[in-house]
Amino acid sequence: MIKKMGGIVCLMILWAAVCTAQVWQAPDQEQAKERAKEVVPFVKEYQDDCRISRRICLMDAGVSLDDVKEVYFLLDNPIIKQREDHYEPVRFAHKRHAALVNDCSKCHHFRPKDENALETTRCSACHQDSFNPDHPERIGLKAAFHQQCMECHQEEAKGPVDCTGCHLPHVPDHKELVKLPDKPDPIQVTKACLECHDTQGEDMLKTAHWLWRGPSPYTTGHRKDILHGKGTTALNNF
Amino acid sequence: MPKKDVDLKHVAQNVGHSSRATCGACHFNGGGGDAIKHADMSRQLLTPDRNCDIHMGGYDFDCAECHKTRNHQIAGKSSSVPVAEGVVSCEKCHSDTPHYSGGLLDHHLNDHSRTLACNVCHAPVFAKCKPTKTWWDWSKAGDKNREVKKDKYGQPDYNWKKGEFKWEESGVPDYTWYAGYMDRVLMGDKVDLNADVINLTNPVGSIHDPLSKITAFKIMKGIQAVDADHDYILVPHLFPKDKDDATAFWKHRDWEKAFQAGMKEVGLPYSGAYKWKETWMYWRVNHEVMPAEMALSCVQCHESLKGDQTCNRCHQDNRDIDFKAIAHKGTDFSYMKSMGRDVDHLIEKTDYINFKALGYKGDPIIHGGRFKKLPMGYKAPAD
Amino acid sequence: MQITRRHFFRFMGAAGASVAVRPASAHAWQTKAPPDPFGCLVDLTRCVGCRKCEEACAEVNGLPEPERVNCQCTIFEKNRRPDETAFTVINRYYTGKVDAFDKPVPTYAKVQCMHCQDPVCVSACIVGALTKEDTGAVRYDVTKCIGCRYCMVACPFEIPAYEYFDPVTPRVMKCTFCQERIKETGGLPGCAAICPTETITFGRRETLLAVAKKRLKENPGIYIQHVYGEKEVGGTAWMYISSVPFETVNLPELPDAPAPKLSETIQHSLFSYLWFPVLLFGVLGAFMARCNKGDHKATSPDKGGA
Amino acid sequence: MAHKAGPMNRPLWTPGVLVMLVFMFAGALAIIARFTGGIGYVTNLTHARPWGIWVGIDVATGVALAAGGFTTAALAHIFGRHYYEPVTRPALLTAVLGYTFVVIGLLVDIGRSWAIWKPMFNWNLNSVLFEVAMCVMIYLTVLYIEFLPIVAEQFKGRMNLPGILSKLNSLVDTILQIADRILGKVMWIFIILGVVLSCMHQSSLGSLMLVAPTKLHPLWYTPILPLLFLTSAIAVGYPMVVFETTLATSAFKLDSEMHILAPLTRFTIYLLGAYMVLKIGDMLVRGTWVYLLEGTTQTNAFIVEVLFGVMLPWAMLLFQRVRQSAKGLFFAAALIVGGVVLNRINVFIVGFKPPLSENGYFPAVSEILVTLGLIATLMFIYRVTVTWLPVLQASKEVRS
Repeated sequence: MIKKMGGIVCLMILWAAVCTAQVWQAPDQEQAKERAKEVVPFVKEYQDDCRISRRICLMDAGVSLDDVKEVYFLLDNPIIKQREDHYEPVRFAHKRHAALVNDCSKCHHFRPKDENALETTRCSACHQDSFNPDHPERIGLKAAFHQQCMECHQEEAKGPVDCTGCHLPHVPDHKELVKLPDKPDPIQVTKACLECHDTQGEDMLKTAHWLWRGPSPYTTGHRKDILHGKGTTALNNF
Repeated sequence: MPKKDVDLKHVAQNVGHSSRATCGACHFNGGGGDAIKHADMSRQLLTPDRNCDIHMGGYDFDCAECHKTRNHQIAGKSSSVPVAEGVVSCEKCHSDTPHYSGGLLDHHLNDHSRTLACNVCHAPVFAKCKPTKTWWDWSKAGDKNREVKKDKYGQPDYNWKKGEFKWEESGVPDYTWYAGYMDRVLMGDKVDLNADVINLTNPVGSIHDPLSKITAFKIMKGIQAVDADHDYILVPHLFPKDKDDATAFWKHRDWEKAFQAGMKEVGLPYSGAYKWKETWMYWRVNHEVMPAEMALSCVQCHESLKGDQTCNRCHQDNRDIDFKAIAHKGTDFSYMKSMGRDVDHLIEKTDYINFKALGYKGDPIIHGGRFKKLPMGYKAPAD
Repeated sequence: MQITRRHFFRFMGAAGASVAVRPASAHAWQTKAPPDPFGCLVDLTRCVGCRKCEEACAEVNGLPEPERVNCQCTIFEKNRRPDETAFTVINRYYTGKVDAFDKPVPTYAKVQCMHCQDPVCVSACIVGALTKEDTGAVRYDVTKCIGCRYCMVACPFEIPAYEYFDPVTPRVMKCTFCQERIKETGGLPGCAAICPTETITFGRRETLLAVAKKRLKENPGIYIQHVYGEKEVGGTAWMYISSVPFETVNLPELPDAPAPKLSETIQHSLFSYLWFPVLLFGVLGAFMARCNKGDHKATSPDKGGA
Repeated sequence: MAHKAGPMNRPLWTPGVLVMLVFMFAGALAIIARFTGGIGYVTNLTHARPWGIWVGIDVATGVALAAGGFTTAALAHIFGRHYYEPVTRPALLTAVLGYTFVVIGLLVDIGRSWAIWKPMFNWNLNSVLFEVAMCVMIYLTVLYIEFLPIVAEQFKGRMNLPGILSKLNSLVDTILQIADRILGKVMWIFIILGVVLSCMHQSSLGSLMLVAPTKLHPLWYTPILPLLFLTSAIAVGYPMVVFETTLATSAFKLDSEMHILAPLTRFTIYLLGAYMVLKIGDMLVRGTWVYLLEGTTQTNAFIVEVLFGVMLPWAMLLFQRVRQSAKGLFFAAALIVGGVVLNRINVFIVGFKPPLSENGYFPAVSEILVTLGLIATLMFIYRVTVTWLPVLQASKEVRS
């Protein structure tokens, strides 16, 4: 009886744990996710004015940081995902970029021709599907992001220019990829992993997490040493 | 080797990116349990409250998003151990001028960024989500009969295996100058037996060094054994290796044997005489960054701004600006208290940072900063 | 080679044309390019060398994953060519350009089958295993191939590769233009779909040509004023624009005449309706009759053959 | 007609033949390796250099050197110079064997040997290679038909198959009889057809390389390349007859056939001269002589080819003294044969320089062994054939 009770209690705790795990949400992230789903109407015609004119226009209009309402974006537009979806969304700190660049026209380079439209509009209003035969010179949203971000990061020598600097690749489903017998021993599993990830295996063997020691560049008197760490010389009082 | 009942096939078929859970499986449990070692990391971070940690709780960051890896080497330098494979800094993302609210304070705050580590203001208390150990007296260990008491957080004050503890929640960090480097006592290093306290890790920095910043630390204090003749820290053998282990402290409760075996294991001679000494370790407070609106306010450090005269000592602005409100804007400890945190003692506190201890003559608003003496027209009070 | 070959290319073209007009029985050579093919425009100024196209290509075509696909560290040190395991590769070239800090600026160039408008491989293939499709793709049909490798000899871009280590059923391996994918509406080649910077623009060749010319016109200081592949060997479905001379990124200088023109002209001039062999047969027969007159057993069996 | 061809009936297993066997064995091993490990396993071929000596020598050179067959046939049978008939049979045998080995060489070289029949059903009329293949296929058939009377002559009425096959003796014999009779009536068709087909594919072999203007060195790449191939093939026909007849007669210690060979080479002066004029004229007209002194392997190979393979032997043949001397004639003929061999190698291998993926090519040992093995087999079969079939001019007594 007691056993049974114990079992039920355990189950309840487990259930509760699962529930709370599902209930927990990061509020800012959820909000950004919702916003990322929006697809805005396509702007067919844009005003092709010089960037300098654009900038002066924005400055004259008094657009400032206070007008930046959207602090944070998750670049996860369905337009991009409908073709290929290999990467996890990019976090984009909009307001921080606005503050650092201090020139909205750097990104908001054109404006819609419609006079009633906002001075600045979303990237995805003009840049949507790539290779649109009706607008052959208009680059798609994915390319627009990459060209804009990477070009500027390179120019300013700031911010990541490599793929994983901004987003992680989706991990492919390993259900089919992993070929293992039932109840494999650890050696078999390691072998299976190394079949594809051999360089990663080599890399792993050189890391501090594997060796429990490594370089100690921030320890006075030992800055060139490579042997310190928990596995060798580190001391503690707990 | 993994536990027998782990279905490795299932594991292999479900590999993916690391998460807070995977990293936390080890790092949240440092020191032998949840939240014990690190001041700012606990299992609370698996599903953190937004106010507890804005990055993880607000934006759902995973560890590896800041601790970028290259060839499986994970960036980040630990305060406790020497090894580092790259550095993570707030500035990398937030830049050297991270304040851009557009408000009147931005300029002053960005100025502060040159002297203060971000977490001084943005994580003003450590262990805000869960109490952490701050005192650990090994010399008391071994008494299986001692009655274990619970403190106000419900944490035990004693464990016969480990000794006597103290716990702290929402603790005020210690502040010291730090330039990114640590002095460390490593295995076999001589220590001063006559000193009151031996610092196993000690931040390097100076008020005169422009690259040093005031940085928040939790100090892990404790008492541990030192070889009385060789003057180095002793390493005891604690975990019994197997059933026949004849020396492990957690089996035989004999320090003498435990030291002999432990030092043999690490290959250093043991004189046979040991001494209990107080040792400190500095642990930098890096995580549990609070939302911007909960940062310390000006007045919490600068007592000079507490009265009616605040910014208008210098700024004769005739616009309708409430300087006082600006100076007081910041963490509301009473709000934190209402959320169940033990921050009673911090409400109304205005000497959050002990300027004198840091080498200032006093509040820099009155006495001038470390490199700039503001001609405020006030005569500094005699020391 | 000190002497430019362009001069000789022109000569060839003229010679080919003159051969073409001479025999009355032969038709003038005509292009067999499809009317409105697809194409791709590669803008080398946009390529960042991420090699995603290589990865996507391998995935779409079931090829082995490219070497070190997430690490561009050493792969660019050797100049690679497409081979039987990779239909496209990216190479890095330092063409002497430097940035504001005097650091050499790399140019990345993608290599793949150019899908010529009048592909010489298609003309050369003995069994017609290679065909120019309406989509613009040059398609390879392994069921016809005999493995003679004449297509490889012929290709001016040195693209077709061969499974040299397959003893019995080797295939010619080259970019497929993702023919199966682009046939469908909205379908894209794997590389174009994944390219993060739209270095590769996919579309109708005519449209792309207009786009390319517009880009050249609008950015005269950036681009070399030439669309590579517009006219080379009679035009290619894949075209390039660049800020560095095309020779420096291993895109060869080629004559404008379609590569199959000369050999096909000669072939068809001499062999259409087999007029020439038949004529030759007749002439020789006449000779034989005349020369062996009176020698009534000219070809008596005991002479054996020729 | 005083001459009569007959079997040699000499001992087969001479030391020379044993050497051939060694090469045949080594070649066989290399071919086995090719069909187990793939072409890449035994050759140095690359994606940029898809054709090596198997095409350059086994096929292109093989076809060129077999030209003796159609040139002598044209001379003796079409143009009625029956005086030269004694050399037609060895030339025919060389052609039969040469083309047979061209096909065998192709079977080794093409990746999907089992699919070699496919061109018969998948026609690409634009393809030069298709035309060559069709011509070679038909011509090989024609050659076998032309050769059949020789077989018939030897075995007609004398069929003596061993063991159980002896029951077929009469049947085979009847077939041979009928074939011989019918063939006698229509042989003229095949003789002319042979010449026409030869002209077609000898020239088309040159057209093969016209598809690669950027890869073949300008010294060789010319729109008249097919014409050059045809004229050189015609020019090398008689020297090849001289070459092999001299070899055969000296090997079998037969009478030298100088009385036929010497006048035969008078034609060569015109034929080779025509080729020389075309070749040098082409160089001058296109202005490619500017490359001559570049000093690269390719230009040097061209100079050697023209100087020693064309101009020198042509000049030698102008002298009657050379034409009358067995040694001089053989030397000049060998130079011409060598010149044409070098020309084919130059066009297909040396002069072929893919500009993008520049990598040198030198055949692998196993690749060479296959070629040598095939040549040795060819010579061995020639030897076997002339031993038992009436190909060569029989001994003195018969002739007198």
